[in-house]
Amino acid sequence: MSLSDRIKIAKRVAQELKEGEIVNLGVGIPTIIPDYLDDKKVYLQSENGLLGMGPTPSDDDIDMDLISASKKPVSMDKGASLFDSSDSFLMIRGGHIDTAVLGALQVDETGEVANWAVPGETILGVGGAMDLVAGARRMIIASMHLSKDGSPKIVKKLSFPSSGTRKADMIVTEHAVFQFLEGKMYLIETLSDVSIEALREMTDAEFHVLEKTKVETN
Amino acid sequence: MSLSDRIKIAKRVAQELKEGEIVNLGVGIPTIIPDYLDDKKVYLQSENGLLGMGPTPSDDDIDMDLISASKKPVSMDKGASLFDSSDSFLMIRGGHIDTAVLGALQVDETGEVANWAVPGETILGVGGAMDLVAGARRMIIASMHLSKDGSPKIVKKLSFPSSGTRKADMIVTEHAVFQFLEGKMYLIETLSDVSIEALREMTDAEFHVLEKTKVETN
Amino acid sequence: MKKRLNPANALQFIKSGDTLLVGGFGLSGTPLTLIDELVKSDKENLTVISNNLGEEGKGLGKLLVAGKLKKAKGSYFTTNRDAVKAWSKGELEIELIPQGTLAEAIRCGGAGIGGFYTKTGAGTKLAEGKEEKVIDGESYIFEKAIKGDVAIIKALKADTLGNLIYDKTARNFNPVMATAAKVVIAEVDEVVEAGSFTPEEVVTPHLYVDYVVVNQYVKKGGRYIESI
Amino acid sequence: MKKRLNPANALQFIKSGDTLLVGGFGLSGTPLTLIDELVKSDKENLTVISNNLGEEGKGLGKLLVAGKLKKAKGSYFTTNRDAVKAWSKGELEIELIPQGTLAEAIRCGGAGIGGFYTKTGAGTKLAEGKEEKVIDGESYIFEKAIKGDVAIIKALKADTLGNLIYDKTARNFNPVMATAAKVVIAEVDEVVEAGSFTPEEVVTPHLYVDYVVVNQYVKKGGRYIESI
Repeated sequence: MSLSDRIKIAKRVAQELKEGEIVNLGVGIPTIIPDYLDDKKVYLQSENGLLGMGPTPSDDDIDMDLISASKKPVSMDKGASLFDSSDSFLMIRGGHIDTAVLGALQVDETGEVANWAVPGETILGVGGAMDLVAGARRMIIASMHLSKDGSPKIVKKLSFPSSGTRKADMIVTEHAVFQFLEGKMYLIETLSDVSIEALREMTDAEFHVLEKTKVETN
Repeated sequence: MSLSDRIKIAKRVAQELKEGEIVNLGVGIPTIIPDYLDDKKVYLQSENGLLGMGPTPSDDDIDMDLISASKKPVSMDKGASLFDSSDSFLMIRGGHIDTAVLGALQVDETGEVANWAVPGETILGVGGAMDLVAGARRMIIASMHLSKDGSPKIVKKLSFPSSGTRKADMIVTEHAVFQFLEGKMYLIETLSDVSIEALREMTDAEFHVLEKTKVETN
Repeated sequence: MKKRLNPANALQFIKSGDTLLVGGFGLSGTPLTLIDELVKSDKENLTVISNNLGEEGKGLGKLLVAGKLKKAKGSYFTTNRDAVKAWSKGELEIELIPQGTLAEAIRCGGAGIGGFYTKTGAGTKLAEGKEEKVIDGESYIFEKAIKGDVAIIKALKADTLGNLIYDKTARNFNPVMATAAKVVIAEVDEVVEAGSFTPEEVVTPHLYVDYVVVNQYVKKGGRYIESI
Repeated sequence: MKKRLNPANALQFIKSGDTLLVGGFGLSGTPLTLIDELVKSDKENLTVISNNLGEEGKGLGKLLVAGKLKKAKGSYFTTNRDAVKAWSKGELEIELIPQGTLAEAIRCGGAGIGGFYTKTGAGTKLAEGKEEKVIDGESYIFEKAIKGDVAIIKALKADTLGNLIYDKTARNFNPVMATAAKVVIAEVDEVVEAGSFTPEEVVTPHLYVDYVVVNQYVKKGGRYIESI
């Protein structure tokens, strides 16, 4: 997956975040979103026990006891707060995070997400993924459109283990933005010169196109 | 109930407390126990959110935002800590209080305690009584031997509503100290010149007298 | 900056018939100013979830005598004789719940936990009608999580983001209540700049707090008294 | 004064076959010195409950390669390849539990709560075989409280009573683990006089802590390194 695609996705998700929101960013593409927020201030929650996570510190200020959930050194914003893991997941599961931006292995056409386990492979990690899926007020999936082997990630029905019955609200890929509403998937806009036909081909899931859908090139 | 009886009970309970113990004191007689600890240091937990409760402050230092569970002004010992109600009852219910000293309306011969409600009267308060009964590692009942109307408080079977299935470990009255062991009640010592026969008369519950029982006068 | 409101404006978030979580242990840590506004308002049929109902004519006791309450859910109402009287006359419903169960149920309400099994109260009158479960040989009773429409809480200070710190034992139920209502209004003695609290000092992180109101009482001789 | 032990002596409270709660998120907030002692010891067949198993050859990863572990229960083991290998060879049992469920179950273990209903994981593979309950129209799954025989945790400082404060995000699972084991041993960088912490600063009140051990590592460049 190319850096420019990752940046494109991160920038588009950044647009969705509102000033002052409480946001939890998953691993992968979501972690670079803060670079594209411009002047918009959002408050980053890190599930290992920090609200108000700031940027990577300079080498001299690195403290491996001030880290993100990806175990990378971070800093603290003004007004940040520290808490333990049970209080952190009280926030997450209790619906106090405005938006979680997560990666996904698969998303089905109702918005159900699979983001923790690959069938047939060793499953030895779940982390906070399921808690975020269950609890965040809004869930945005930031993901490449196709998996590494070229197969569709956005599918009719999950073949990978589900992360929970709670559905995603939106998915942003390098090609398109889809919204989920009452179990249906809608194309909101395209982000590349892909045609709707080509998009349908690389998207196993069935999606609806609205009149107001912004198609970049067709 | 006379002050000297109350003091006698408080002094005897104070002997039971060990250096360094974590103690929660209920309303009534238990509240005067700290006056009779001499040099023994125990740490008082107050269920409204304080560990390390100290003595009543001077009038100038009264702060009604630093109070006991009986809503009386208190002070803080060196090394005290403050916490919210959920953390306070985590301590209590979770078995982290070494000894709770509570008053009682009735105690039955197995050690089951009734200390929150009188049948036929309006029952509009329970407070933290049931949590302390359920959770403290050791429960000592500090109570007058008879109720105000002269009827026995230590009964065969509770006629008042129970505070929980967890049994008391000991009861101290102005006349005697009883211990509960495997559902049975044992007289440990007498604290007045009452004879064992007289004690049996004012104690509805059946109790066992051991050879080593210390009888003050007989 | 967290929306700062004057006390009267804060009432727009409360409707008649709402369930309110109200912080405090007795009068300590009680949002006295917000309660005064409620007394003056036209809100009625309120259900209040709070450890006590203040004292006679003070704190939530005022709201009771003003006839605003339909129901009180808490752990200890005996010391407010007005509450006992109102209940006897059938003017006030009361639901009694052990203090620790109350705190835990509110915490669960804020934590995405539907309910829990507690040892407290198992085998007592307060367990009647409640599901019982034996876990590892011990008896527990099921308690459902508690949530409110609006929480009105009292803190010592807020920063401009809405982070809160509390005054000694005035903390009590306030931090858990801040997590468990759709709208959370914090009454504070003072608002300070963001960054005034260290990250370790913050007790209630700002994400829980929707609005901040400044207390109209002043503290003298260790008590809050009405400012004139 | 809370009993202060040298690290080797602390091991007398741990038996082969015990279930240990071990603080830390990755390596941060991990009791490295106590783990080193365990590696040197004759304890075996240990069950470790911890978010991760450290890193390869570091923290709990050391204990794994030393062959001391029978089972690991936590939320994320994928990044330690030794754990994946040991599991594949059938040398290590693994029980996976979502991170928030792990934290909450340990808190319940310390709180006299037998179990709870969480929304996390409902309808997933991790809910298989677990009791489901619909509460107010939402699906929840039952999770039992978790307790340990011994908790080994890491704090920044202890006072002589045993009160603990933590370093930034090194706090993580340590405060809940301090509540949920029969014996709690805290490894700290420094022991200070009682009264050095304000009552507001204390994160883990001393009643949870049985023994205090001083960390043998030194912090340089933001990392703990072995002191020579």
